[in-house]
Amino acid sequence: MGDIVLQILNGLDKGSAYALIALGLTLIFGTLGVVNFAHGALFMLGAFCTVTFNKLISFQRVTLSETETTAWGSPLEIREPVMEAWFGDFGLWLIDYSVLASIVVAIPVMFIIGVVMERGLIKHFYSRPHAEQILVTFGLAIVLQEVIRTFFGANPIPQPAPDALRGMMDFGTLLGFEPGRVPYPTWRFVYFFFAAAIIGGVFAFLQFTTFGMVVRAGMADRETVGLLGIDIDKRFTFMFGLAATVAGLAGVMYTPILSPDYHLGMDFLVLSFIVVVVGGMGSLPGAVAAGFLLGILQSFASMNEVKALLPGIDQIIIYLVAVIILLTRPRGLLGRAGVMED
Amino acid sequence: APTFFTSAANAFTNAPGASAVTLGFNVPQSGAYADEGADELRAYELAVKHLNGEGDGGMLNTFSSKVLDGTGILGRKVEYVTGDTQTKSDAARASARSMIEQDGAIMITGGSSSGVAVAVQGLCQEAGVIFMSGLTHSNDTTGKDKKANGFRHFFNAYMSAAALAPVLSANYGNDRNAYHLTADYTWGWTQEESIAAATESLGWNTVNKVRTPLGAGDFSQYITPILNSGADTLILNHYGRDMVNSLTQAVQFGLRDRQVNGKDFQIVVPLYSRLMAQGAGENVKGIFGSTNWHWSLQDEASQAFVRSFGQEYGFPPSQAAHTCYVQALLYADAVQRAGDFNPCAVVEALEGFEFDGMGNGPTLYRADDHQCFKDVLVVKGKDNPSNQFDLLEVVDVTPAEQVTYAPDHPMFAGGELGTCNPGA
Amino acid sequence: MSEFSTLKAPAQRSEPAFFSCWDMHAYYGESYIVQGVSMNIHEGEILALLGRNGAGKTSTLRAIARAGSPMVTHGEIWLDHQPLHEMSAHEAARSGVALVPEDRRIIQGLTVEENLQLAQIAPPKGWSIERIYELFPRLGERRKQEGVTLSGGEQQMLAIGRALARDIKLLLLDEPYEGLAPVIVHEIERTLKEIRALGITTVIVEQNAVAALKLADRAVILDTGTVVYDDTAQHLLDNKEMREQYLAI
Amino acid sequence: MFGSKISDSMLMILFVIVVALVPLLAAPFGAGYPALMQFFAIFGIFAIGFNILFGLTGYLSFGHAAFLGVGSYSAVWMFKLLSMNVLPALFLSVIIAGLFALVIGFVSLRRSGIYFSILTLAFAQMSYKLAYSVLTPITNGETGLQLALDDPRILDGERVAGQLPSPTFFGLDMNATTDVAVLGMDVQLNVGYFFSAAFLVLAFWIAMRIFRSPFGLMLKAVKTNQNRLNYTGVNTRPYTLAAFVISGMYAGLAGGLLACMDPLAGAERMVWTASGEVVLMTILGGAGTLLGPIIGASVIKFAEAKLSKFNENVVEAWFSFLPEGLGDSIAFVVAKFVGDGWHLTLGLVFMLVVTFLPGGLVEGARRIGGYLGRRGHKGDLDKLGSNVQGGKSTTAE
Amino acid sequence: MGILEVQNVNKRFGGLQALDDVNLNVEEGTVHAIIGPNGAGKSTLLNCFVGRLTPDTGTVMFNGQSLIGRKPHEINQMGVSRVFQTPEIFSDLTILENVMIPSFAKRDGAFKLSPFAAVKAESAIRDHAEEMLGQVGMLEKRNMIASAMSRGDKRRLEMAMCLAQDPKLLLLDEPTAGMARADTNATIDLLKQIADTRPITFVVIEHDMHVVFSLADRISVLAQGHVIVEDDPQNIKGNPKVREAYLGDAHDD
Ligand SMILES: Nc1ncnc2c1ncn2[C@@H]1O[C@H](COP(=O)(O)OP(=O)(O)OP(=O)(O)O)[C@@H](O)[C@H]1O
Ligand SMILES: Nc1ncnc2c1ncn2[C@@H]1O[C@H](COP(=O)(O)OP(=O)(O)OP(=O)(O)O)[C@@H](O)[C@H]1O
Ligand SMILES: CC(C)C[C@H](N)C(=O)O
Ligand SMILES: [Mg+2]
Ligand SMILES: [Mg+2]
Repeated sequence: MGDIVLQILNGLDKGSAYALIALGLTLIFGTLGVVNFAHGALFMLGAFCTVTFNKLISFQRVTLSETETTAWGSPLEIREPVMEAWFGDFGLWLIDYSVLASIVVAIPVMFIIGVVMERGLIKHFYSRPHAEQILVTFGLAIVLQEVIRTFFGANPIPQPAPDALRGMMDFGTLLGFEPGRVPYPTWRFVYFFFAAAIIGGVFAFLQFTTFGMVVRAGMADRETVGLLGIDIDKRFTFMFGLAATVAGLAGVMYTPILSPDYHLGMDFLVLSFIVVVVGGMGSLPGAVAAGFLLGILQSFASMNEVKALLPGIDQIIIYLVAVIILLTRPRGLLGRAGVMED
Repeated sequence: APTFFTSAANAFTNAPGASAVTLGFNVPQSGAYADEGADELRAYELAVKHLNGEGDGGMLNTFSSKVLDGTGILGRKVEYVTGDTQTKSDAARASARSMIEQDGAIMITGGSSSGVAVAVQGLCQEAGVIFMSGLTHSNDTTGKDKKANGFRHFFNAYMSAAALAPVLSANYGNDRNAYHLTADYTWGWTQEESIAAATESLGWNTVNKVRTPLGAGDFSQYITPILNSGADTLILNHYGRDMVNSLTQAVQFGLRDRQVNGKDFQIVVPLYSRLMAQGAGENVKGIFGSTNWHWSLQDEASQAFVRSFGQEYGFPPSQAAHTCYVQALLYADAVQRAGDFNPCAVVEALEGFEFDGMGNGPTLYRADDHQCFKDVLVVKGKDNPSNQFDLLEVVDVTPAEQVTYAPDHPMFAGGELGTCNPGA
Repeated sequence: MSEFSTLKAPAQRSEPAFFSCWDMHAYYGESYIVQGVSMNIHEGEILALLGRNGAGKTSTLRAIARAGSPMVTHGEIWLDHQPLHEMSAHEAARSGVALVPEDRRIIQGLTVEENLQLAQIAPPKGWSIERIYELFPRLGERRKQEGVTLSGGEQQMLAIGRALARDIKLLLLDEPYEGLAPVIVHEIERTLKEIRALGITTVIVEQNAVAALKLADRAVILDTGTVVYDDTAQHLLDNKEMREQYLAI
Repeated sequence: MFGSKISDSMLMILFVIVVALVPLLAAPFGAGYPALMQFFAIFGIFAIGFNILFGLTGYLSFGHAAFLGVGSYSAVWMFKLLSMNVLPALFLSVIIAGLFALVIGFVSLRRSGIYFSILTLAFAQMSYKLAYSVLTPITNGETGLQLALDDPRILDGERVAGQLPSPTFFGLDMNATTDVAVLGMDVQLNVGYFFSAAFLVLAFWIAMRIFRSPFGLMLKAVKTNQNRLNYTGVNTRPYTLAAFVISGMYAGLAGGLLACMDPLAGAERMVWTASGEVVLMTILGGAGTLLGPIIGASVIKFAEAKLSKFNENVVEAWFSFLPEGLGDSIAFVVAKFVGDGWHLTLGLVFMLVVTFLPGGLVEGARRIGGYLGRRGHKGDLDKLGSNVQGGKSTTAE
Repeated sequence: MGILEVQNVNKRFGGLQALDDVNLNVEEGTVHAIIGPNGAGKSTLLNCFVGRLTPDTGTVMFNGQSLIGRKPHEINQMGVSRVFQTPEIFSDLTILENVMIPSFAKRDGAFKLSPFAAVKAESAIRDHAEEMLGQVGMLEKRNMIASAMSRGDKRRLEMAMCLAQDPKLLLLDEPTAGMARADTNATIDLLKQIADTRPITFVVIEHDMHVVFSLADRISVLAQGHVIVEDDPQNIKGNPKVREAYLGDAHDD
């Protein structure tokens, strides 16, 4: 029983990651009609915002030792963290909370990256076939990831969560389990609530502002919206920036869970497309629902009891569910007719 | 026998000209092991320098065989070509073929996965060139998939298990319940099998062996079932990114803070590398594993190598770099000793070759399966690293005889070595 | 006035006009469609733009409204001293151009009321939504219904209402009667008369030439992208030869 | 080539000549070695087949690599069990891939657009994941299925002890290569290449016939308006399924040939990026055109093979003629784009080609041809099947 | 007994009764017009004939066979063709190819795998297609890509496509909407000529009364999903119910 609760928690937290990534992807697809294969790369860039921030604030002053040498004979480097020296406790605190603090940096950076990407490249592809959009954004994704590799290498770079959020929460005691039966990492709760907040915020923004209405209209018919005097391009650019920010923040917050490396984006790419399509192309609630559904199913499929019955099911569950849902619900969970069916 | 060059008058594939000989360095340049690949390439370039008489000579000076004198191989200058394995069997083979067919490489070396090693080894066997594998840890490479033209300097899963078991017993006792998380492919399986066998013979109980998909990213769904499984030890049969992630997450789930059956919960990572330790950060502290070589070793050979590598590149070499460097030297030495580039002559020179001065103590390239037998290091994540490279601490150097097994050991059964193929 | 003096004036143009377009050329990709159209409209005038299928009427209207295609490669378009040819679609719309396109282009996913609200987001705002409902009570009744599920006639009303929701100087109507039942046609005709009474300068493209000419002050006939007739509407109604040649009526 | 009107038979003859001359033409570019030339031919076949589905019907399959993989596995099993002769192996590859395509196509074609793409992707990923792990007894997992000394090979006679046999075509060894010196170049004439090239020519010929047939016309109609086709009395499902199966069989053939040239079948062959690669090849060359996919396939395989091999040493040698500091800094920059940076170049090339040459390389060639010819006989290149849109000057035949 | 018999057909969309107990009987060889206000359900009714929609209840019989539950292509193969309200053509193909496809469909049936036949060699099909294009006056545009045409031309093309199939029953949803008057007249003449020379039955939906009264042998008036009158053209013109619901008071011409 405790195991099931754990697996549900697990699925929720996995699902919130999927949902968050799929949300940004749907935002771009839903508003701009662009199939963005570089979305995973944006997630990865977000994670590297944190890495960079962390590297900057943990900058060390290097002095060469006069007495000691390294194993290969050069003088030993003595490193002294600058933050701590300059800012004392605040410096330490900042380093400890670097993942959370890097959000402040990631928001503008990701937004600008999104805007530049849209203005520089994506806008030329609005009316081009989806296959070409896929190709060009895929090319971009490769370029971005290679650039990151040039600077940061291929090896994962650990980004620990703040000390205070690193431990476990004994969630089970809240439900009346004996202590220690159902513990769950605090950071994953943080991630879950963070994702929920972002998802809620984006929904509210699109649903309750005229901006959202305009963007929905622009997605249905760009030209007509333009003929009504609305500069839809600007709003689309903003939307792209927003989507990039959402993807980036998803990446930032994920770094303590998964040590980021340059390849991170590609690993999430296929998965996030599947989530979006299962949810129904262009549907935000669909993306979120599918994210949670697939997250939870994946958790359950990984249970030893399930795997004993169906060997290898955990490897293919996502794909299998995608196939079943698409065959029973033609446009995914909540998709509209006519979207992306040609 | 198949012939790659029917028209060639030579007795073997890609016989070198009078002035130069070309080696093929097939390393992962993209994908998860790109950093390992880059380090391998650095080592190869260093080896080429030393063979050609440039630089400080590195381990040429400590190597027990003294036939290499810095004039290349058999008087030919050593040149090389490189290629990207992408850590995919297919791509690695295509890349190796291009080096053999287009560039006339007479020996292929490198790689950073057992799948690639086995695949390329097979290709080299068919093409009639020598293959000196890089990183490959699966029992199969010199077990059921062994090939006469292929040689492995790296250790293997069985040897890791044999080296680790005494240390585990000494530190964690003989009454443990182990839970395995295993990368779901051949290497993972052989390591799981080896470790399980070794720990069970200590008296440990294996609670469960769970296979995880390669590249799963988030392993939490595999970790939660451990919490209440009654296991008190987790064996992570993962490597590379998977290991970094699963270890990080296992720690995140509080496994190391748990008490089970009145014991502290422990995690073991049987196969370690410094690059991985770097990726896992804090989480490796105090965790046992094994490794082929480590730069902090104090023997003369290791120090010579670290010195010449460090001076060249500014940081110490990884075990990948070490193995690849050694492989290049061993090949050159074998040719030199045989006085012939013919692969069959090289095979003969390497089979049963005993040497020292390469960092792992006296070593034997066993004739039966072309596996190297040498000391294995048991290491532990260092608690107080003095710098960013100082992550592992050697706790035990397991002597070679303790990790040696019979050539017909069941974990290595199944394949045939075959006969050497010179390609013509 | 002074802006126009710098232009090389086509023959038939003698006085400065409220709206004028000048030797306009436009392409769809490589197909050359609008081949040098010039016309002038005075403030408050209704101009009927006529011609056979494929003559380029829709293309001309879209060129004036600065829609994405066709691409105007040459020519000038002026509305009340503003150079439309230098503007993008949304700027042109803000300068007072409104196009009621031939397939109405009601926005999917938006209700009737949202379709109207959408038109009022960008300045300048025109009629209030309530006033539009007064003009078209049917729209008021269906304000919460999704726009695209309206019947053809209602959609046409919505499209016109959407134009009126903005403060416009030039109304471009592309086949407003098409596909509508005669009763509705009459209704729309009545609306257009009311619009005329408001003094909004209008271009109307219509296959039902008689109906259009009855409404219009002036008429321009297009043939393969060039103007072949430009005179008063009455004159065309009287000119049997022209009518037969270009309009088959 | 692009200036004059080319008839189908002329195109065919030209094609055969070019294909036959590849060993000579590729040699100066360092591409004239068997492995790469075989890739040109084999991936050409793969891309042609993919284009029959994607180029004609517009259905974008993201799982075609699965058929390639299945073809390879079938062929290697044939080598292991039956004989090293390539014919039975290829036969089985094509048949099994066709059956596999029939099943996957039957299910996936119930949806269209991105939903179809994702269905095919899901099937292919399932195949890949299973091949990598659970199905290891059949596929040998990560390592890939290889020949072994103790394989039964019931039809083959005795063999050299301790050596693996290699695939043959009635005694002609696929590996056999003859070196000929032409103009000081080392030209490698390889049996495997010519064998694959023969299949490429056949594949091209069949594709051309399909493009020109009423069946092909129906497929194009499916692409532009499936709805209309239904109300015109045509049942589109059999058409799309036929196209899917045909292109799956092409992929199977390609996979089989890969195994014939190099008897190993790896699971990585089926991963989604491999499916993506054939999409890239097709679009890069020019989707919906006859020659485009082959050109795209060759360009990508060439780049993949060559770029990764330019290590820093090679690059430094290129610029060694320049003054020290300058040469080094240029070499430093260039080195970022080759060797382990070759993916970067690949990504940039995709972006540039797609952005500036939407119709792919064939379209680019057409534009250059049109520019040089200036007469703008657009109809000529339509022979190659390029889709000219909206031009009034377009002529049909 | 008519070639097309519709009995008690009902169709609901959510809360909307789009078709309310519709009965219709179309005599073979006649031109039957359906008129009615926008949103009356005319197109919906046509959709029920071609398999795009399935009526909730009721029967639709064509030549004594039920059309309910059949797929669109099957219905077409039985001899029913349709021109859509918004033109449905193969916009990426040439005009000629657009018309050849229906001819192939007519000759080869719903599916034929002929990967090695050459379109080029099909001179009979091409000649037939060109003849159809000639009839609608589009022959000289035959090598243009269909998407580059104006809307009026698209409509004429679609008509040629349907005619190329030589259907028994041709359903026309506003065939002349958006057509210039000259072309409307030409279309009327064309349809008349076809009606006279071929044993074809027409069902026409049209708002242009000129077209309706020039062509129709019989007229049904649909309003709010219900057939309010079915009669001869002369009687329809004078019918006060029709004038009120549809034609409007000011109707002339
Ligand atoms: N798929 C649908 N879903 C919901 N409502 C629909 C659907 N199709 C048609 N309707 C509604 O059914 C009614 C009848 O539509 P129909 O298209 O048959 O009218 P019509 O008589 O052809 O009108 P028009 O002359 O304007 O073309 C309309 O109110 C329309 O909004
Ligand atoms: N998107 C397009 N691409 C290429 N050519 C086009 C496009 N749209 C229209 N055309 C061509 O431009 C010409 C003029 O078209 P336009 O739609 O302006 O004519 P129109 O006078 O409005 O005709 P209609 O009365 O049929 O609506 C036609 O020959 C048409 O083929
Ligand atoms: C790189 C190696 C040491 C480990 C790797 N996973 C293998 O297959 O062998
Ligand atoms: Mg028009
Ligand atoms: Mg209708």
